[in-house]
Amino acid sequence: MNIKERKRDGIVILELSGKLMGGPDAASFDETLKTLLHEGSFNVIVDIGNISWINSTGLGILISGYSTVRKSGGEMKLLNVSDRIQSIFMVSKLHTVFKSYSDEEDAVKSFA
Amino acid sequence: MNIKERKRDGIVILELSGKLMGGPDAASFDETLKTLLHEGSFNVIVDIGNISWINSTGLGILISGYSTVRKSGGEMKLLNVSDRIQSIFMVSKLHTVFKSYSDEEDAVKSFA
Amino acid sequence: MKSTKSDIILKVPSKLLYLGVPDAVMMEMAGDLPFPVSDMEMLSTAVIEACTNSMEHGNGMNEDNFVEMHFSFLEDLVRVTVLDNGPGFDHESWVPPDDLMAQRGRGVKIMREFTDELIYDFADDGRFRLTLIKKMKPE
Amino acid sequence: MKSTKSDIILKVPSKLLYLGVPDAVMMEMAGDLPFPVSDMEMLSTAVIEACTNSMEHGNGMNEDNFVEMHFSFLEDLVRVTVLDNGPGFDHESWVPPDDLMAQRGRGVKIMREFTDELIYDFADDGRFRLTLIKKMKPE
Ligand SMILES: Nc1ncnc2c1ncn2[C@@H]1O[C@H](COP(=O)(O)OP(=O)(O)O)[C@@H](O)[C@H]1O
Ligand SMILES: Nc1ncnc2c1ncn2[C@@H]1O[C@H](COP(=O)(O)OP(=O)(O)O)[C@@H](O)[C@H]1O
Repeated sequence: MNIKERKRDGIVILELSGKLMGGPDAASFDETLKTLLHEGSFNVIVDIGNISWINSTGLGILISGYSTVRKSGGEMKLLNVSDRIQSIFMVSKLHTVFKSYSDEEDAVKSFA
Repeated sequence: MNIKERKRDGIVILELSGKLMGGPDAASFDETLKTLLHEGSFNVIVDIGNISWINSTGLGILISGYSTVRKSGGEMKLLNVSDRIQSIFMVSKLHTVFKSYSDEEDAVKSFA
Repeated sequence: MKSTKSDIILKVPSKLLYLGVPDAVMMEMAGDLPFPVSDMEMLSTAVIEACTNSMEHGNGMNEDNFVEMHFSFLEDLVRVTVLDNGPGFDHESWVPPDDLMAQRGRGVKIMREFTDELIYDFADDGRFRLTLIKKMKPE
Repeated sequence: MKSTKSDIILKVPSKLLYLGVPDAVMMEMAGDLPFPVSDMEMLSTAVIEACTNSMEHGNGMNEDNFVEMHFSFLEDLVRVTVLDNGPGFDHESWVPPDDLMAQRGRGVKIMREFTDELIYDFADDGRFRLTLIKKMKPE
């Protein structure tokens, strides 16, 4: 998994690519979020449009990140969830936890 | 390999997709061309932009098609040759045989 | 279900890096078989879970221990078996954590939901074997 | 060249349908390894030629005969061996047809051009084995 970081209207967008599957991915995602929170960025959009697949360990990474951001009073939302990943959210009932958007502007505006 | 057929300015464009690797591909490409020639379409553009890879048997199919069209007084040109396929043309010196284009309009105009 | 020889056999070391390989194999075959891509994706997701577990719980992430997979593409179903060198486990008695926010423990649930049949036994050579079967409706 | 265990082992029946599988494996690995994608593509193209030949000339397109491949991803090279059940052949003495428009006979030439080393021998069990090696410059 790779992470690219950019900002739009003050909201941080993390673009993930590759496979989200635990191992070293956990630490790199966690560190990225902690640095952002430390710098005062509490609202984060995670774009997973370029994630080819995710396993249950990868789900754990998203959940842990979500909790970390929440604890700091921020919010983490998802962008571009593929049908394949959406079906995994459904069977794990995580679609009730993660707010997700298919349009970047909508996602950014949702923080307003 | 799949073949879709369409026309632009009187020129037939065959859009190939999948893998070009001999076996049943040979007969289906050959029959498509023979039908076109029979119907009086002598100028053909073969768009291989959606061919993921080609092997040497697949090269043979293109060569055979090229010769068939030539014998009828027509011309067969290629469109959207990927870098991967171009490198195979180079080592087989077939880039000296096949005229290829990266722009559909240029390819169509070249028959004018 | 016809019993046939496996079509494809794949062996990879127990290293997360290789988890993408069975998925690449399944998705490559999905492109040529007359089955719905979403069904192949679900089965592949289940296979990734099985492999992750075989690497982690079965082979203890020891790279010298391979995970072996057999893929059978039949007329109306796809069957994948996953073998590891561990003690095995009874997935039927596994109760996933209740907590929606639990970080682990979802693999077996995903395998159950995304397959039609999930069978565990041991191969003749003693390796633990999980068989995942998904019925396919040709399109 | 370090001698290491193969990383990935793949077995497919002798059927053209399965030619895409080794390519899918190589390209999946290409996405994660620090090697130029074009080098991996060239090697994969050579491997497809080797498999096509093993299916056709080695195994006589008999689907009960498998083509077995071993992939080793080392620090500065990738090595792939391809095994079939046929009589084998000496690729060094093969002279490709001169005719630019010949329909066949380009496989060995493509393998030579797209690899750094091409070795043939027989495995301990008597199977014909072609080894394809391509040096890789980590990016
Ligand atoms: N191949 C296996 N060998 C041994 N134990 C396994 C295997 N697969 C799963 N298990 C056991 O089943 C439990 C549940 O697996 P799973 O639902 O995938 O959750 P997780 O792997 O996150 O713990 C694991 O914690 C492990 O104890
Ligand atoms: N695995 C193999 N086993 C036996 N003979 C082979 C094998 N691979 C190649 N050959 C021989 O080498 C020749 C040249 O192969 P190639 O250059 O790929 O051209 P083609 O397969 O189109 O004839 C083949 O015609 C065949 O006689």
